[in-house]
Amino acid sequence: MSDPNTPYAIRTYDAETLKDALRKMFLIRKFEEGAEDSYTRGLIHGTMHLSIGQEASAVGSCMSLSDADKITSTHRGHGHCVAKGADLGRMFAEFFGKEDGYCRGRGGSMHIADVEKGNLGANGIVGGGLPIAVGAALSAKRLNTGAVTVCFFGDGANNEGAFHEALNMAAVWKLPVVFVCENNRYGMSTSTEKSTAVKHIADRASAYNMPGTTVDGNDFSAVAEAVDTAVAHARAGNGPSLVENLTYRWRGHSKSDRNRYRTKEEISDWMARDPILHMSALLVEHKVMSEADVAALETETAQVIQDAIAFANASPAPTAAEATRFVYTDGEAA
Amino acid sequence: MSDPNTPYAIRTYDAETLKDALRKMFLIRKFEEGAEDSYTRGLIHGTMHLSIGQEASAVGSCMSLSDADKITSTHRGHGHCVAKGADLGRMFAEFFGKEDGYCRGRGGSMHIADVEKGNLGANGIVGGGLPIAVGAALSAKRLNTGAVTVCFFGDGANNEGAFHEALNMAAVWKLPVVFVCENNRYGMSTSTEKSTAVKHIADRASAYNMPGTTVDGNDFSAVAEAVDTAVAHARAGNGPSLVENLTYRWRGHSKSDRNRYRTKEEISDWMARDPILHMSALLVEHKVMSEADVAALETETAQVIQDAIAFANASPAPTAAEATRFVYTDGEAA
Amino acid sequence: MNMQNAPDIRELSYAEAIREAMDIALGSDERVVLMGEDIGVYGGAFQVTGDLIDKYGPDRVMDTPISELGGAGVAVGAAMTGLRPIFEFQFSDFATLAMEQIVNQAAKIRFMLGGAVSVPLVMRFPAGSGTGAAAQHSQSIEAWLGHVPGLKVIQPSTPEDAKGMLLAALEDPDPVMIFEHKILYKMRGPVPEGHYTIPIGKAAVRREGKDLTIVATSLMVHKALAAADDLAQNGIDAEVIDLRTIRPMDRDTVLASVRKTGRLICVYEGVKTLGVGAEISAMVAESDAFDYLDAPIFRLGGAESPIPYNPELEKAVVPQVPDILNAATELAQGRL
Amino acid sequence: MNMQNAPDIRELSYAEAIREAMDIALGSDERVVLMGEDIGVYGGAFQVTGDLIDKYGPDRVMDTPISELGGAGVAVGAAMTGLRPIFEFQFSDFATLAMEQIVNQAAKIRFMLGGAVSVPLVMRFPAGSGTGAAAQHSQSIEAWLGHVPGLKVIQPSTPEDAKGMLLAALEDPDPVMIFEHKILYKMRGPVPEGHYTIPIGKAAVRREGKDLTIVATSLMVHKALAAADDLAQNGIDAEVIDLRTIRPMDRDTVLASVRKTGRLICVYEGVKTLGVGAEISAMVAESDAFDYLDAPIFRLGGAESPIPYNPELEKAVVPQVPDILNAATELAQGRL
Ligand SMILES: Cc1ncc(C[n+]2csc(CCOP(=O)(O)OP(=O)(O)O)c2C)c(N)n1
Ligand SMILES: Cc1ncc(C[n+]2csc(CCOP(=O)(O)OP(=O)(O)O)c2C)c(N)n1
Ligand SMILES: [Mg+2]
Ligand SMILES: [Mg+2]
Repeated sequence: MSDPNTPYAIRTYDAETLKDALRKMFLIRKFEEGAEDSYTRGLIHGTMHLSIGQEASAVGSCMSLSDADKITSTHRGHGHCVAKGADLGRMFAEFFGKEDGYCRGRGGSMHIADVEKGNLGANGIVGGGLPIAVGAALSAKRLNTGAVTVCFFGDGANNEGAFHEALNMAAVWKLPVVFVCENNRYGMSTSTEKSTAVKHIADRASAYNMPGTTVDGNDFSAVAEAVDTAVAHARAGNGPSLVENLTYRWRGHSKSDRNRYRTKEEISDWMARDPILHMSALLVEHKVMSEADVAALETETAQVIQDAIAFANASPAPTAAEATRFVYTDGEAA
Repeated sequence: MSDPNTPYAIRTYDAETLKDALRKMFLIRKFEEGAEDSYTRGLIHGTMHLSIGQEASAVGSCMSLSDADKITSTHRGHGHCVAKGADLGRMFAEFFGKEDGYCRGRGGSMHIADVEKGNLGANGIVGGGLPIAVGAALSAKRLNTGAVTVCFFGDGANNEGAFHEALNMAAVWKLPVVFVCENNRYGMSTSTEKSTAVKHIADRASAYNMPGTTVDGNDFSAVAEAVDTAVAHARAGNGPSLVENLTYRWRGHSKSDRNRYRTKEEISDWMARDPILHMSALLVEHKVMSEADVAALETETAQVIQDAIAFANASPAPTAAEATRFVYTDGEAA
Repeated sequence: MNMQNAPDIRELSYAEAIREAMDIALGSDERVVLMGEDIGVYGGAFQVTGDLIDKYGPDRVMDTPISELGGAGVAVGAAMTGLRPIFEFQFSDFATLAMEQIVNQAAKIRFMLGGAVSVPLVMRFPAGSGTGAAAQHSQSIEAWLGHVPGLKVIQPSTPEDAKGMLLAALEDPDPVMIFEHKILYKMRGPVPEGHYTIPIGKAAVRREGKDLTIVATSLMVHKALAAADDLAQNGIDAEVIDLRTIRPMDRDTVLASVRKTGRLICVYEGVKTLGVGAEISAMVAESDAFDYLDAPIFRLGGAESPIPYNPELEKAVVPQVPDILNAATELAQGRL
Repeated sequence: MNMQNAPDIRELSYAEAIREAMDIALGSDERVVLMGEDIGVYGGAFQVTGDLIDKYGPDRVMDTPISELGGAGVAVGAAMTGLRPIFEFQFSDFATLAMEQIVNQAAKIRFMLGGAVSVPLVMRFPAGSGTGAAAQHSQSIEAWLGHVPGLKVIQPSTPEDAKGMLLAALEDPDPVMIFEHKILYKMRGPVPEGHYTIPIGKAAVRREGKDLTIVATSLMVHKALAAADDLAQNGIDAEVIDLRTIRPMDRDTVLASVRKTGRLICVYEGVKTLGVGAEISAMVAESDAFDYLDAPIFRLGGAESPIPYNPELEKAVVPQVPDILNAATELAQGRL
């Protein structure tokens, strides 16, 4: 396993860990397919942002995090949530607006959080999580918890002032935070070429005197290597890094997308680079799993999703009488 | 004059232009000394930010601008205003809160503007002028006026989100704007080392794919060369640039500054690098002026200031009955 | 929809009416530019700009990066120097990022400069709840901007007004903020052809009545009208006023109605406390119309809560037709 | 200053009282950190943090870059994960840059997450006019934040309250926004030693009276008390209530007073329209106290204008003692 040509992931993780990573990638894919299906069947109120095609980025970025480590996530956050260890039933329940949801039905898809596992939450505000992540890293440093925060954000978010302010402060204060840009080429309909003065978001790392790396975000191993390195750097007290995962969302921005800003060919080219197939092939090639194991895993995860949906369906809805609960902590039963 | 060792300013401008530049530098210095004196004598209400020591940056940056070109200025903006051709009497009148002031006494030192000469105004919000400058450049491009906008801002402002958003948009849209950072080492009490993750603000230009240059901001010729180059670049349709003028403010941030964040030695070192003495020496060395000419200019400008103060003192104060005038244009007499 | 106009006028949706106004403006004034996120080929998050980019190109219909503060500031600077930008926030919630430029710059520059320059800027804010988009995509912040001198703030409630008030906003030399309720975008109604304006600062009496006055804003106008129909069946004759402009508020129309009816309900979606209804109420309570009041002034505003995701909860936190009906009935019968 | 406490208590300035509260907090709770621009060796723009950095060092008294949005967001994230930040905006005007984090994040996170996390965050906003700093350094925006569920918003008017309410804010599990009038910073008054709290959400009756009620906020409390002294000489006995908390507003205290006096004036510095007084007025007008009102509810708020630079104009746009005196006299004599 010490052959330097062996991919990082194979060199670094044991078989169980690798299988679990693939399992999470399947779960993300199937969660979102399930969500999409529920949406189409009119079970979902509101909007939905799917990350199908980006699973390697979410899972690869969380490999060296424990539950004590934090992440901040985005509107396109289902993958991050699963990668950080969330329960699929509670995720669906939130999506369905139910009491067993992670936010007791108050937040919905755009606000799913899993505080116990260290997921501080998706965010409806593009860039909103960036300074929050820096704050979590500040707590870790001041309270000496040793925790690292991974801050997910999109290519579109990199043009928000919050990006600049957050990265600068993290660098000046040498905080344990890793900024993970999921560059899927578009902020809604606007391509990075049209919105961003540099080619790669990681090119901006130099403006904050921090390491910046751009990797193939559909290659689990490449993502894991880059983010693990950045996490270790942060954990050692060396401050923040910026990692850019080049990836692609297969679906529209949200359900109302007419896809007028990109071509069918572009979409199918990227679909040919499916991160799950890539990861499966890697594990099969390196004999971590057989093809049959992969197929079994796919079947198993499909069942997890069915159970999760059933759980969510059975969960009670909050009652209108409690509509204004949770605004303040005072007088709130624990 | 074509000897490449001859400083840029001497090679480039005729004697009248150079004398006028030195004259403006004297006027800025003396305007601010007069302002300080008025303040000390209790004639001024409010606060005051002096740019004494930074005169070369203001004047050098406006050399290739006409009245059709725009600037946006800052809370430390007296120098920019004079450099862009303002009338000293109207400036003092504004400082004194009088009807003949540039803002009819409504704005004060922090909001002096001179729209006819293309000064869109000082700004009380650090970084507030950055996107406004980009907007002015957008107008120039869309309306084909050929005008360039010079946007002044401080080292402290470079950590505002507005900086990032403004520079990115200017670059993406290739707008005719020059961002001039007056790096006087501190934002109020906070040094660039403590606030900014890069050594030089111009190091951030690469994050916007635009040219970035750092020059000795107390050397009129160096400033003029860098900004003239950037203005020509913009005028030719090649988009924005970032120029950083390294300079120093001799006075405290404002009148309430205890100067606890810097040493006396640092201040005196920088006072030894007086941009006005430097410019005077340059012009004397290159026989543009004699020492006697310089002395005469100093005397003449002192008189201008006296007259300006007298004008401002004689100007009527606005009446309380008109306190809410100018909020809306409607029904307002022109 | 309760319209004054002749029935033979063609119908448009609210979104189409706004688009038509922008089309007229772009076509007749070269200084007009549209700016916003994904307003180009995407057509805007709510398809308000639609295909205008195909007609006017990307220099007139500009997609901005996701940079609300900077984008708003660019619009301010452009407005100061000769352009007439119409800036779209994708959701009004994101305007929280741009308050500095809206409030410290756009609203104050003319005043701070003693009248030396104006800022003829139009900003559009898709607002309100009802779409299941939860707390960060459903707020009503018109009360904030209504508190800011230097701005004008409007909330058209019909397609006809949406078009006519946008065209009026473009003729206004000062910054005009337009709050458009997302649920209204698909609502259809008659819209006159061509260029016309509907004045900023004038409320509209949408239904005359003598027993009580309901002053409502935006989407709530329609709920109030529905409630008024029901009330009529119970013998209660409600006057329904569409406030239309938050700043400057049309004092005369509201006071005249209260003097007539003696009873007032304010219905608005924003949070009740310090929302638009607080001002309507206070404006009446400090006026001579106070003497005509036969009952306390009732406010029906949004709950003291962010907007929840779950659809039932989401409905529960903003006024609904039965809430208006109940309040009006109680008030008319002197039980409040 | 009109204080309830025994006269032998030592006097502090309002700024010193706040500093003492922060000193106690820093000394007794390691989770407390101060964040803000130039709050370290500079001591803060208004010298409120003063020399605390010498005692606690730069890790506890943190100078932030000039990054209001990011700084506020860092404070939010830190509060969610174990710290207890006290964040100072250098002027409340600059909070316009941070509304996103304050309103979309700090205020809503607990609700959006169904109670899974709280955001125990204190923010301090030096506010108000009177310093000659013009329109971008003199605003009063407490009404904005008072409109936001999830926040608590206070405006202490005395050194004693400034200390006690800040310490109460630190014990509060939810975000508390403190508006401090800059002109009050130098005002001195008795301040108890050690740790004590003054509850958020309770108004204080600063002067009892029977003829009319003046509800005032912040600096205006002192102007109202001065006016009340003059009124007393004219035989008019005014009750003066210091509202102290904007959100949640102390309904009971205000209504009880109005039931007693039958007349109400609201005095506040923020822009009159949609300012704090609008809510006070509307709260009374919709309550049972309405029946006790003998006269319209008078509001004396800031002019519909940004704050001008010229000192005479600056005074003219906010309520002054003679304005209160005139309004109260007219109201008491039934001439309004
Ligand atoms: C402050 C803000 N501006 C705009 C939006 C609307 N919006 C939601 S997602 C999105 C695109 C974000 O692009 P990116 O950061 O690249 O993430 P992606 O959707 O590609 O995952 C936009 C414009 C928002 N939610 N928040
Ligand atoms: C948004 C904002 N934040 C803070 C301030 C307070 N302030 C005024 S000037 C200043 C320092 C600015 O530093 P810099 O940009 O370097 O300009 P300099 O004063 O050095 O010329 C600060 C913090 C402000 N006016 N606006
Ligand atoms: Mg993207
Ligand atoms: Mg500086």
